Amino acid sequence: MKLAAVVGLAALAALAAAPLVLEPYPLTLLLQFFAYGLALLGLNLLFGYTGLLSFGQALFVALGAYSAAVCTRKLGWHSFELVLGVAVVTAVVVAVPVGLLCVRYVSIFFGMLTLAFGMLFHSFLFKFYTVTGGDGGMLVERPSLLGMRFSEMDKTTFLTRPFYWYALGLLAVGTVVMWRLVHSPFGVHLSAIRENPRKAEYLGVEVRRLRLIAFVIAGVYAAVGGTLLGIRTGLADPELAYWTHSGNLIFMTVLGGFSSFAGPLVGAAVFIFLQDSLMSVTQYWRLVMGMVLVVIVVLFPRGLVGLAQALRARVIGWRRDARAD
Amino acid sequence: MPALIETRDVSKRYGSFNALSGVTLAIAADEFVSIVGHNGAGKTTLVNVLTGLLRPTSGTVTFKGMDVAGVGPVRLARLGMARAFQLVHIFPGLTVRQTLAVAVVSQTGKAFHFLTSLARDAQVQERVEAVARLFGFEQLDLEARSLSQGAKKLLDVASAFALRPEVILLDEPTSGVSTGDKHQIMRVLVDAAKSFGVKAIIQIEHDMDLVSEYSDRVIALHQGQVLADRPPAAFFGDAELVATVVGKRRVRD
Amino acid sequence: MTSFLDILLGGVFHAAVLFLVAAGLQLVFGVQKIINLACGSFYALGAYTGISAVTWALAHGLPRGLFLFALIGAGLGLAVIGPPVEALLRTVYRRDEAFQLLLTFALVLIIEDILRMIWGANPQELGNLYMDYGTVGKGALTVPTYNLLVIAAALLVAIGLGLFLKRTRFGRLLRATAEDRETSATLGIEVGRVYTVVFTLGTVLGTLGGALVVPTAAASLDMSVDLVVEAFAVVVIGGLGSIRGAVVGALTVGLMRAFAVSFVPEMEMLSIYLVVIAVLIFRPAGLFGKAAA
Amino acid sequence: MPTTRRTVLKAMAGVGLAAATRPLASYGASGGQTLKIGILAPRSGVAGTVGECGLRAALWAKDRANASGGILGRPVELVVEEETNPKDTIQRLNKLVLQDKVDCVQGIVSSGVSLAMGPAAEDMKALTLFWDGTTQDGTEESMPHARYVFKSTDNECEAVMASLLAIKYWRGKFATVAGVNPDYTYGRNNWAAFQALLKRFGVEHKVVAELWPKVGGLDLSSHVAALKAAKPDLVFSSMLFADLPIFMKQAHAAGLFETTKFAFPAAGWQHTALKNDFTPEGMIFGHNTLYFAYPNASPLQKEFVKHYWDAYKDYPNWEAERAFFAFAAYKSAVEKAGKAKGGAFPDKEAIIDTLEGIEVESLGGKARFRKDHVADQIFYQGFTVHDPRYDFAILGNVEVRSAEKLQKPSGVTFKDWIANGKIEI
Repeated sequence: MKLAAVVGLAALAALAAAPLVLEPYPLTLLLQFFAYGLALLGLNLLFGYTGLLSFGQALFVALGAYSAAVCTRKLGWHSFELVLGVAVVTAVVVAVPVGLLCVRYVSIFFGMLTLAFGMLFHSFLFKFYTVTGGDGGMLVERPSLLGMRFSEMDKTTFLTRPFYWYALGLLAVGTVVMWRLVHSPFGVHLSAIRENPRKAEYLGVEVRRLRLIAFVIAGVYAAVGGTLLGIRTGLADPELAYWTHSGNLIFMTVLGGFSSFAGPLVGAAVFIFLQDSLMSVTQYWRLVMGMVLVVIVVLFPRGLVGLAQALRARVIGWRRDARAD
Repeated sequence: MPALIETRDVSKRYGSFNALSGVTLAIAADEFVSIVGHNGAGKTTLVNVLTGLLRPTSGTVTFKGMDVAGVGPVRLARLGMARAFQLVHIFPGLTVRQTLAVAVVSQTGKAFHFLTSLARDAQVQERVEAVARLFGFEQLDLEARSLSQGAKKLLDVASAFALRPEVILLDEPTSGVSTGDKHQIMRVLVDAAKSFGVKAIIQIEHDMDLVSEYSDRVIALHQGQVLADRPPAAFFGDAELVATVVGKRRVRD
Repeated sequence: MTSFLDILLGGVFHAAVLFLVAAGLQLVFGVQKIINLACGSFYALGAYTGISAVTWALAHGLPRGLFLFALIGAGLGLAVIGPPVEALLRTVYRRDEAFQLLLTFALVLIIEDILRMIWGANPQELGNLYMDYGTVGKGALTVPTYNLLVIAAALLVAIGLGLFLKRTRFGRLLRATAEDRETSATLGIEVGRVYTVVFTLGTVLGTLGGALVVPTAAASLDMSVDLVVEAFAVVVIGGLGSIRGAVVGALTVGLMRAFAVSFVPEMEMLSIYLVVIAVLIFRPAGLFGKAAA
Repeated sequence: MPTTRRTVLKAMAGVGLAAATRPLASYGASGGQTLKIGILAPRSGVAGTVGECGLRAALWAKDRANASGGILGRPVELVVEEETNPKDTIQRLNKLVLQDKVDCVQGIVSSGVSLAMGPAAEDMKALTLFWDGTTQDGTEESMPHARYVFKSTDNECEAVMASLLAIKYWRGKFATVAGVNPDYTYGRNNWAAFQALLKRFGVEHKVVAELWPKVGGLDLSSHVAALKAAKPDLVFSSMLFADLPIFMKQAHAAGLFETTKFAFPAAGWQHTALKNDFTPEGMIFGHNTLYFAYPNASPLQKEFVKHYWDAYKDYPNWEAERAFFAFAAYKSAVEKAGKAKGGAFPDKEAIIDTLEGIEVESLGGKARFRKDHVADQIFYQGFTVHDPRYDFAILGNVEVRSAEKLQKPSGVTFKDWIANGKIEI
């Protein structure tokens, strides 16, 4: 626990200082990292800790973005706290019924059912043009943070200063809460479900109910991430709910390593910065990303964090042998 | 003394094959019951019915007076009935400590403690260490998958005991363990039962030495029916009964 | 009355197209329990290669009427990509389904760019070549013969696969491996070889389907991502792993879309997902699949 | 694009590998303080072909400018990024403006992306010239009075012109009408414009079918069957992706063309795919701001079309003209503003003031930006004919109209303009 806390605080300090040091552009990338970090913390509670592969998590990211759009644009509520509240409530209201249906199944069936729900939401957004704006999507206006409008700032400064720190705060809180969750009694029951659901039942673990709670928590985390994305882009559009977006969320999680707590956060950061630099270098960036995914899946199933841990263990091993000789 | 578990005229049919027919039993506190019989005599089906996994085709099953027919293992675990399997069931990726903690968390009703730290929960850790000590586990932070086959079996049973159940059903607890250790395990089970206040142990067992030495009641099943229900001495005294239940040669393994 | 028949035929044709996309996905899942997200990409590869093959063949003297054989040649020729892809998948057979799913997702990304590298961004198509086979019927109810050919091809594949799995020795071998991989391995069935053949067969079903259908349509870059969703709908409704299920699933989706377009245009795509969700809730294994919750 | 001439091997040598090896980031002459223009164009998916056409025109315009000493003596460099979905394209815009510090951003095809880009560019004070994108609902909402963003002609121009042609030549020859429009904002706006114009000019009509095929769908046999059942006299369709040639093929096979008239306001994007053997004569086709085979086209257009054929063995569509116009307008504005300041390089505000109302010679002829930042170019539509020189349908008698007569003047909403604005047939 000690090392994790130190690493966590160091990262937090570095990220907090970034706006004073870095150019605005990398800060906009970090903003995307905060949004995806939250979404992946939720996804990994489901995937890494409870053993359920959701292939429709983008549904909740889109839900968050559209909540931000409806609040700021249609209802004129500009307080970000209100937007977050609406996004969380919407996520729960959608996640409970969808979850009730999905948690009865596991592995491939759970994945396909969540994919079907994701695509249902995508075609609803696309289809009911008069309500949702169809493929044009819905604009998201700039919110006020803790009541402050910062109207004297242009949007880039707003995004890379106050909104940046607010989003970093959300990610920090989200990370601490998730850390407590997975290390709580509730967390060990989730891990038991992942390892052996039948045996867990015999030890009194309410498998379906806990899977549903994990599904709802994952949905809420993804929706909060979605509001950050919506405000950063200034628009919520149906592509956010497309199945390939869910695929990318899983790509990031496995890239970082789904069997460790920090894996998804590392995966999100690496994915965002890697894709950004690739897109400027070659028009065939999808090919390169596809190959990176193949290498990770085949050679480093425990992801980058798993790789780092293995290297660290080996280094410690060498040092111990060296001392022993 | 009121019966802990009671079945009245329970039968279970799979299509035309009736695995159990007309089984009426009552198991009270302080009994160590062994269920014996050929493979296919209905032993496992009976345990599945008793543990709420299977709903009987007809008849009633009550636990502490409550009808528990087919109610499912989760509720029964909460009511105080635990079960360990013939095939080892463990959580490969969890440590010994975590495995036992899963049972203790259920039993102490802390499953919905979202934000408290499990590691720093004194009550839970204390109970975990007590069970571990009793079952002879020194290193609690080893992953279950890295344990020996015997240790895995022991952990499986230990996690059932960690539920502090009133009744525990064991499906051949010593199978796959060398004959030398069998008695050692049985002694651990009996001590654990005593110290955790387990009221009754029901076990499916093929090894007649263990049946005669430890159980104080033998229920013999044959083609889904209760052939005999008597103390070990009376059971082993009746050669003809032993022959039909156990078959000609004595079980050596 | 003819309009009803017309819509019905449109629906059956769409069902045939869907079946050719879904059959490969179904076979591979049935035996290897792998969901191949790249089934749409193989289909697209078949379409693009089919067009280039026909163009090349016609330029080298193949009579116009025989373009069908150039298509079939292209579709079958792509069987060559089956074994290497299966070898890649083999590295993750023992691991969590997520890894197999992700590996096929990586293939989707890779193949999309390969298509663009070789054939560029413009949609490719074969003009009216398929009309060389004329039309059938008269008056309002005229249908291109080629469409009937596609329907026949889909039927042929459906029946052929059904018989192959039931009647032939290798087919029974496949079903045994599908039932239980471990025991069939112990029985001496060379599971590795079976998987290579099955995956290659699944690939060819996709590429052949893509090549056969492309004359009536076109090959464009976004088809590999779009087709996956419809193929999923077909497989889920019909039931995972069952060829008969894929036929029924394809017919359900094809006819529903055809009639939705004519009577409830707004609900065209949405109706498919609602059926998928309904099936997954009430009959999770699909109409013909084996329950595997 | 005619496939007979493009074999697999040639494609590998031509577009594919060459583009991959040369760093995409910057095509451009080096030396001197380079003038950087950021280009955002789709390279893959449904609109990939259109984005590529626009990019080719921008490259040509850049090379022509650099050949004559760049802009105000500064060599021009294009920094090309890919337009995908709104979320990622805003990220590319940020990179161009904040990291590459480009002097001007040009591009964008999809309406959804342009809706997000407008406010973002305004906020970042990034001079942006759209190629395409803006739809009716979007423009009013997101950019009521843009300062840094210059928008393309309204998306409905092509629908307005096609409707006017249909009324002018076919009034009285059709009673029942059907719509087969792509199921997204663009398709819905065009279909609404067509019906509004029929009402405006009192054309009696009954809508017998209103179909919304999925954008880029590959099987339209059900839609063709529905149309045959409805037996419309006139079909209005603003389909413009790979689904258009498929629809034509399947409609032709079903004998739909014998009795029904067709108007395709956006056929220009797929012109080389609409082969003669399934595209009858006498249909209204919209080539919009660039008709490559226009008999009395300007020398500039002729030079470009020749270059386009030599380089890519293909014929350009109107996206090339949109890209060229954006580049030419910017170049001319910089030069005019520079001259006014005695040759020193003008600042952004001066360039914008000059851009407002600027008129340049573009590929499709005279084109200008109105004071309200909306483009005003010349549109070409006409009736299809079969011409031995091409295996695809081109236009017989070509009507030429400036966008002024096809789009709402500034300060008037689209609905008001259609209902009571000055519109001549």
